[in-house]
Amino acid sequence: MSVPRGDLAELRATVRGWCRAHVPADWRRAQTGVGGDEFVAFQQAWFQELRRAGYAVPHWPAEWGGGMSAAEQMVLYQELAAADAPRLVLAFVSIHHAAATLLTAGTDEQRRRHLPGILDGEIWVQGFSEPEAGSDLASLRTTARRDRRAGGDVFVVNGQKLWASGAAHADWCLLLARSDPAAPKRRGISYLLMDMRSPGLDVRPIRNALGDSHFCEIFLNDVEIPAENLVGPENAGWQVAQATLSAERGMTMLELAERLGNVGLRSLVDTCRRPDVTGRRPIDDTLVADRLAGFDTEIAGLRALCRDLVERHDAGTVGPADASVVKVYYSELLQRMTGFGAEIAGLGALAELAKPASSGWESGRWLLDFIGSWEWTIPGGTNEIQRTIIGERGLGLPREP
Amino acid sequence: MSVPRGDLAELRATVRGWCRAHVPADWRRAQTGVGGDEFVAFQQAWFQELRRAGYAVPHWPAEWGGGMSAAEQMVLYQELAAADAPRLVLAFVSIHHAAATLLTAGTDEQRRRHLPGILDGEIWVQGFSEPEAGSDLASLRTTARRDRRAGGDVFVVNGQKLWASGAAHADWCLLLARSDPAAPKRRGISYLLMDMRSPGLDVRPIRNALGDSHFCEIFLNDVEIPAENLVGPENAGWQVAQATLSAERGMTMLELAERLGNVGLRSLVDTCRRPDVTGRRPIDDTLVADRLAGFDTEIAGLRALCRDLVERHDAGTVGPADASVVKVYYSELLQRMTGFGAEIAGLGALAELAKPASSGWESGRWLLDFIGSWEWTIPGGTNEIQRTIIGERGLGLPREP
Amino acid sequence: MNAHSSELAVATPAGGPGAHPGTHPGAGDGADEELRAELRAVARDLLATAAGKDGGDDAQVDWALLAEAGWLGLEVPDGLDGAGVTVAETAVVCEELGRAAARAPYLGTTVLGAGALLALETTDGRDELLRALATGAPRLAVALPTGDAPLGAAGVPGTVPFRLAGSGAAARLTGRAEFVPDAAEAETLLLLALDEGGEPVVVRAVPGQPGLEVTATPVLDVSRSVGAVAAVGAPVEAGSVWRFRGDGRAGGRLLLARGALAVACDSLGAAEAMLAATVGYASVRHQFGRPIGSFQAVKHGCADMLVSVSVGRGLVTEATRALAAASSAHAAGGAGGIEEAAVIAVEVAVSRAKSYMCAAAVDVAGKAMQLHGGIGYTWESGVHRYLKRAALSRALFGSPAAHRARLARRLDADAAGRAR
Amino acid sequence: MNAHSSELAVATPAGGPGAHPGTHPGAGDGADEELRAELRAVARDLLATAAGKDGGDDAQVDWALLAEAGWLGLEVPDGLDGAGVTVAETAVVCEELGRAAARAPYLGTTVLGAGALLALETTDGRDELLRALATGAPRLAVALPTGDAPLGAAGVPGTVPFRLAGSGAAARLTGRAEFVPDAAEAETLLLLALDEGGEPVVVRAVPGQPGLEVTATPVLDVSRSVGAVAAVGAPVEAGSVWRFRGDGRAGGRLLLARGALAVACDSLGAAEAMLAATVGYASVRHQFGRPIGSFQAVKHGCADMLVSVSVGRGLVTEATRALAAASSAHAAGGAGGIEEAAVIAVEVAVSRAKSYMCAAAVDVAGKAMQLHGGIGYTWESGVHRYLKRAALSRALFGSPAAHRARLARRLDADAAGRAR
Repeated sequence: MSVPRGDLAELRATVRGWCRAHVPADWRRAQTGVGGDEFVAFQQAWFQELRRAGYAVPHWPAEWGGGMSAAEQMVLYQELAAADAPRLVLAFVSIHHAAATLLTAGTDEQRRRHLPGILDGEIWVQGFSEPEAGSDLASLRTTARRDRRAGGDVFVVNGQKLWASGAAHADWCLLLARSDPAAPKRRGISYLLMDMRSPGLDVRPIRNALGDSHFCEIFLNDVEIPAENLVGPENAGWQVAQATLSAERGMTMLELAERLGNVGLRSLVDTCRRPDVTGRRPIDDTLVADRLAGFDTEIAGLRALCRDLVERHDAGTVGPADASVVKVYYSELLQRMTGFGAEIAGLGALAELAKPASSGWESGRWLLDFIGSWEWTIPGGTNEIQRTIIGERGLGLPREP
Repeated sequence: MSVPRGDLAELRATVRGWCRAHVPADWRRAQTGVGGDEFVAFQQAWFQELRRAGYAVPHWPAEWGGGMSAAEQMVLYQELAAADAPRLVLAFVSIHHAAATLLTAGTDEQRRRHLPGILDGEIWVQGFSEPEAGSDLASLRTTARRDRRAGGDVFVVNGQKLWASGAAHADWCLLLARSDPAAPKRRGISYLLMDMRSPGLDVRPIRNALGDSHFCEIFLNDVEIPAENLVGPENAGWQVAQATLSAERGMTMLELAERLGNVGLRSLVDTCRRPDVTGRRPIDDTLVADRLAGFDTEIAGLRALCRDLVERHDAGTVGPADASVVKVYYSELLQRMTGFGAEIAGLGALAELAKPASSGWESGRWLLDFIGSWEWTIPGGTNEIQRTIIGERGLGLPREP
Repeated sequence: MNAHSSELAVATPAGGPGAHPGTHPGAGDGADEELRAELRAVARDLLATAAGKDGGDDAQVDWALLAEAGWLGLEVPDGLDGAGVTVAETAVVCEELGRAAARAPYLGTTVLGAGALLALETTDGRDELLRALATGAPRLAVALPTGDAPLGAAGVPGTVPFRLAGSGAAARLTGRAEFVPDAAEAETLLLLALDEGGEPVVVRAVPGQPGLEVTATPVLDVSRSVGAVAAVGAPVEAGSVWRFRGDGRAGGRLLLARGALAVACDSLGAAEAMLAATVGYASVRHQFGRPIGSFQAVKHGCADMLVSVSVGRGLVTEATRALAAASSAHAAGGAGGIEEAAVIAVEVAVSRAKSYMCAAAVDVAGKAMQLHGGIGYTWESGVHRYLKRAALSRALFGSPAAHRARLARRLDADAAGRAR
Repeated sequence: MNAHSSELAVATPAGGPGAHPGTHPGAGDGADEELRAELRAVARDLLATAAGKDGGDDAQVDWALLAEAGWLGLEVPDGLDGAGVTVAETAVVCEELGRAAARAPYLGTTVLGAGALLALETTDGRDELLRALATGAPRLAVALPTGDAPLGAAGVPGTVPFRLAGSGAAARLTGRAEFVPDAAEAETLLLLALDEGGEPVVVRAVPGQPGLEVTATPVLDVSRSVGAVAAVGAPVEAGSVWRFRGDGRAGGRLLLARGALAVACDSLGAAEAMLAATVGYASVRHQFGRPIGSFQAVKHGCADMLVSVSVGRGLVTEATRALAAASSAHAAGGAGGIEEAAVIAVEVAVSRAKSYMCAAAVDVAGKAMQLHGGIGYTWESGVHRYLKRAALSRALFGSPAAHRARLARRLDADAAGRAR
């Protein structure tokens, strides 16, 4: 953290002022229950708004439109959260995973081709998981057969991807596919950039527990991907994916923690300060007050964990299980908090049928938020897997035989 | 349950009257902080008191001094618990495991030799666990070499036993030892009755977390046990132990549940009704009231589970994991309840240095009780092992590969 | 199959309530248990078929089917064309509806509708309605307070949702009840009201009558139907104000206990379904080259689910017994009603069952979602239906915290009694 | 080794408090962090040796050793022969004492004793005592309210344990404090009292003086010493009534916060020790032919311990920073004292750290006992010492529930402020 504190205070004031001027008034109400097109339009507009301010991709190198230090990014995300700005949902994979992949392992040509596109609003999707390869991602079966004869050098891809969030709106896909079926499972995978307009592609939305369909299946039937779209060496895709998955350096977790600690806790406290039919405020019940104070405390702990994670990334001292600790803690805190909100809101929570699009995981529609919290405890390696990672890589406990 | 309900009501009244007349007044205070000898004397006297009433071994066959049906035993234990009678601690292994072993797998001669002795106050100890064989009991290493040459037919035993509760006061030991080192580990163990006055025996108390020393190590150095003291076939000791371990048919768990639901819950409620320094009663705090009601509910659930377990035993429909379900639930409920008591009692709980001997696991000295609760979550197969049993035998989930 | 199941379900048991005075109805009686086992088997079968039939999201069970199966008039006396059995049998149906996460207006019509009518003094109108009920016409809903309020220290009367002003032809009804089960589909409404003397009574009403408005309340749990019933000076038809047998307060309290117990049974069935689904999935789903159920994290999670379902089942069984005993006593007691101690015993047992089981079911469904992994989060897997259903059941007829608060007041009072 | 460690520990840091105005002391400053890392390493080393030396149950650390190491006067200013560092360094020692479950009168003498003296107006007596303290004579104890009472809505003054009547030579002291850390061994007592004007002051007293009684209170945690201090009209020596700098209430509140933070640090160290011991044991103990740490039940248990220790560490660090900042401000502010907002910030951070870490340490020690199996339940393993120590720390200076109640009042007030 080399930025002088005075400059940070100035940045904080600037961002705060910008938020006052630019965060759309009443966007939560306006975005509640909107359809997919309206959601995409709102997200794209907000992305360009942030981009104009220099706040869309602060973590990118300066030459590509970013250039904020970790300390500055922390201030930015704290202020966006404090102002309850809409979240960047649709661009998430584009500005984080796709960008990190391109910046870390891509060629100059690939970077020049795609990074400006992302800034202009190109949407990316992650094509990693498969029906039989969830937590055990390395067992993926989608094949990429290299074919140099067919009028060019291409990978011909066949298979099926699952849990591709936002695939219905995506322009490009980060694809992992098995290019050497004979190699050990982590040694035969290649990392490809796939144009979502390619022939042979079929995207089918999957309805989730909330009734939304942001997750999709992608069916791949002899889809041809030019060999120039290979990232990293052939058959080294697993290593590329590992290296870039954590490239957001803790900042997205920090943003989520700030969201939880701002609008999340505030809404929960507000829910508990609202008198019930008998005129009593739940917060005056020590049982409720105790839980609220517990959440306040846990959020403070989460924020400290996240700041620490960002600082360790920055200092190069990040441990192999640090991100897992944060993920387990955040996701289960989110689940406890939203679950408690649903309990306090009682029957009323059942009658809230839609939550605002572009909001965080704690929209204040507590039962919907509660159900949505499994979207944090399951994907990206279930919390059971994360605990194994913490035990083995974080604490050095012996692996299963 | 074939006993007509009218007779049960009569039994209940009889036991209740007997308790009023015979449960020593103020025994808790008198037994607090007593030494080993006084504890043994009190236990022996109470055992004979119960024996005279026909309440010491109600579960034994009538010919040996018992003869109560399961329904009658339930009534007996409910009333003993309601009257806060002292518990039979010292005789536990004698009247349950030893008797069950003798009755199920012993010879007539062995039964005639030992059952009357138990009624007269002979104390038994269980010699199963070893330093390297805790949860993985079948890996025990104590050897029993059969020797027919030495002036008789004997087993010569060498090794070390651990967690032998009450060994310092014991007359006899239920011993598991490896008689065939070449056989698979569950097929080479024999079950022996060992006289604790045998030469070559060394008993050393182990101080536990509470500072008590009821657990002992037993060192065995060429101890000779006559072959007539073998129970069941040679090398079938594991099977004998398995068959007799659950022979108490759920009744001891039922007794413990009744204790928890009577004196346990009452003391906890009393602790919470006592005004603190500011004059407030903890129970008037909804946070405390909610926990108390939760314990009341859980105890009701535990009692139902225990009655059900006894009835299933009686009906012959007991499932392979039913006892594990009860053990996990009881032990963790005990831990939660005593832990809560320790929290409510606050600093005062630290200053209670001794609890009454012969009391249950919920003496109202909450911090001592809390620490003692690990004596339920660890021994007899840790709760981790119990959950595996529940998953595999109770639910049919696949074993670890 | 329907004819067959109907036959089984309405077969009068060897020993109905009252046949063994002094015993716990529902407990340990061989004939009763056999009957319930048969009823359960038939119900499970029928609901699995019915709920699977239309493939829709709400698993609506055909209304005629419920009537044919004989489930609507289970507790209606023989003399009024019912099966004359106890709430223990009703509890079995509730549990099976929960297991199937089925949509059926059973809670409104039978659990609460028949339950309310059976607690009333005999009148021609009431008997006529009971007789009709067994054959499935009309559908009923009972407007009770469905939230935490009636569990408060103030007790029931202060929270009765409707008030009667005037009497006879001049009687007018005012009040409002929310989240009333099956209100929107009901053809006849039974409204819990206080008469001018402050005594709880039941008022019969019809949706659409002047001054009365019934509105469906869409909820996330699409397998349930709830609605709001509002009356603003609604004229009451002659002969539509019915009194409880004995003390109206006791009658009202037992009726609320029925509602709470019914959702506890529903949650028990739902939790068992989720446990079974999770065990099934964990046994076949492979990751890292082995079934996921062979990993301790999954296996022990399932073990915990079994433990809490077992505890919950014990509590639900006890509460069912207590309510069956009290209901028999209420029925047998005639105008004399029922003793306060019996009502308290029911409330204690029901509060335990409701608070434990309805909270546990949410936890179990949540754990089921977790252990199903990504599949569990899909709409198609149906796990979400159980989670939402369990969430509604948890809130309906008193939150766990409200029930525990009532239990704690009882613990304090009991201790005070001991100390005296 | 002692000379060496002493040298390291008392080395004045490049940037003491006040050197970087506006920064968080204890945060991110390289020189400070290096100092603390050295202090920690030395302390860990020294305590491991000291606690292991006598092999007794109470792991008593030699008093002279603490003085030689320079830990007693850490926060005493340079000018009074101390090291002039901040509470962040004291926190390191507290954490390491907890890690070793060591018995040492550090809480009474240094954390509270020096802490109290540093918050007072400068007088000769106070300065003399501070100067003596750094060399280890005399031992101090501070009689504060150690339970939940001062966290109540009424705030500190109502719960100050002693009252002064009269003034000057006629001053008499009355009151009682329980569970006062290190009271029985103290040679000088500092008693928190209200003077006749209702202002909190500190009264110096000596055990055995007329009207004053100090009694040791034996506790299950034999690694701690606590006692009761009672005064009944005890005459107060001339020059022994000392005033806080600025507002006495604020001074008293910060002193209580110091106590709470110190036990939170202790619990953090204890929890880390238990985690390390469990990981170590699980890696070598074999059952079923494999190290038990390879089973998910054990592995995931350890993972949960790490998560809560990590969260607790974050909260303890924040609280230490807040207290260090406030203490610097208090020291710098002279007679002006300290702003209410700063005191509140300290209380919020300390309540979070105390409630979370002290509860977590009991859980972690309990889990350690469980995962050690039978061995963990033996006296010899020492796990019980940590469990008992954690239990005392949890109750001392406010239970988790009392701290959370204070936090909740703050959340409510903040929300009311937002709404305005």
